[in-house]
Amino acid sequence: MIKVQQEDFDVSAELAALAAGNHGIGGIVSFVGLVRDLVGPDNAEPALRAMTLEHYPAMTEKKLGDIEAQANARWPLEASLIIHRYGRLEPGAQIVLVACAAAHRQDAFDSCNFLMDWLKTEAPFWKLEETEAGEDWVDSRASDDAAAARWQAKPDRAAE
Amino acid sequence: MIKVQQEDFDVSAELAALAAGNHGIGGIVSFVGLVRDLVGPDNAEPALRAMTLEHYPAMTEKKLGDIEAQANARWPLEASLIIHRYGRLEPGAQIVLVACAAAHRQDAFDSCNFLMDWLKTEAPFWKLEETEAGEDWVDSRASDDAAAARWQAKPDRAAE
Amino acid sequence: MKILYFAWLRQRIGVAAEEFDLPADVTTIDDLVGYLTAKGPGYAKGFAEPQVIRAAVNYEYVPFDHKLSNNDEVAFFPPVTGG
Amino acid sequence: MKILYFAWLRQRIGVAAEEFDLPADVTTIDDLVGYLTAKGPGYAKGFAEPQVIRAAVNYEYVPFDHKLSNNDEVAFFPPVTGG
Repeated sequence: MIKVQQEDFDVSAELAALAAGNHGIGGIVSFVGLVRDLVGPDNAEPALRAMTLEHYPAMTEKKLGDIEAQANARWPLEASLIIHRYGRLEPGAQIVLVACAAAHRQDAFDSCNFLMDWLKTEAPFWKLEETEAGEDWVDSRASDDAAAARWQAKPDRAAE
Repeated sequence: MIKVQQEDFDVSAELAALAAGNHGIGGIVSFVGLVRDLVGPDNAEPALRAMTLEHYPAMTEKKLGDIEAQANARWPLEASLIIHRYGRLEPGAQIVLVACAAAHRQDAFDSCNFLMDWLKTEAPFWKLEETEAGEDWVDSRASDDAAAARWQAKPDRAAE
Repeated sequence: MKILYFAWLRQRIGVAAEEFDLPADVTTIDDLVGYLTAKGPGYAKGFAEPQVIRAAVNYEYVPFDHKLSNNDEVAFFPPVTGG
Repeated sequence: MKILYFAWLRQRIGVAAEEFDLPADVTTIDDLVGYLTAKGPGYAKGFAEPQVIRAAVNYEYVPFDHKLSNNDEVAFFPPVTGG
């Protein structure tokens, strides 16, 4: 399931809905992405005031649906969920939730990891950071491209 | 943080407490283990009625603390949490929550995966299954030993 | 055709979307980038480094030699930074 | 010394814990398993396949040649199945 929304989400409620009535699920791996202040907890004056996520709605829905379908084709998942927020978010706010439910835990770990890597490189979102110095668009990271590329090169782990 | 308890847990509340006030966290990976009925969602009469988790309290606290410390020594984590329940649990019930919070997502994924693998092979818990056919102790799985062993053989992924 | 711009490309060009008929000599994304670059200084600044711009046609990523049709929805944007 | 049993080992032996002074000829876990096996049919059944049993002394896994002292808390149990 795909949800692109401005509102915050409740992880417990989302996981409960994902697993509801399906007792074939042995484990759910989830990733919650948070707005980092980029300075660390010890700094009294965080550099980041907020970040605004812009996206391309029609394409976002399509691409998130595509990568979710790919994960479901590649791993035997019982259920999956991607929630991605847009709009203005302050440090500590939840940005994204990806959850994968499977009979066996490694399938849930690998598919959730895969979804995050692809989401980072394929989903049309852009982050505008507000700091004391002004506003700036976040640059993409080469490490994210490398993380996504490893799913093309590497064969799947043997099934348990 | 380690919690060994009979009561259920609320994932949202636990993750919120884990991340509270720490804006250096970029992502939290969590694993929630559920009681599977072992038959699958399409079967009208699940084989499993319940499972009872027995443990060795003093050793459980020590071993969970040890593996949490190992994960924190191996990956740069901002926070980590292991909750493991004991007692009688019915299909669909939550058994375990492992959550790892880090600045970068791959550290959170790898450390959570590591903690689950080690927990499966090192934490002194035993599952007694109740089915229509009676009671039976769950056997350990060779795949769990193999999953834990890979963390000894494999070098860590390069830092992002 | 409909054209959308996002993030700093939208800011530099100064519009989020525009619609016009595909000019006769514009058959690929490459051609379209050349055509737009000539439209004004905001466009020229936005497309100054075309190698960093990604293009999508009808919600799919496409290479710059992709052939266009007049019914297409084309989007230009910097590398994505979601998640 | 204190000895604890868990899961099906506890069920077969019929007690969860017992305390006694370490006999003079019992110096390792191996010796202790032999001593216990001779205590009765429940023990003999529980330790029938000692290679599947894991031992812990003072909350740490130990090999069967581990040396015992009279103050130890020893635990015997089947392979763990938590998580």
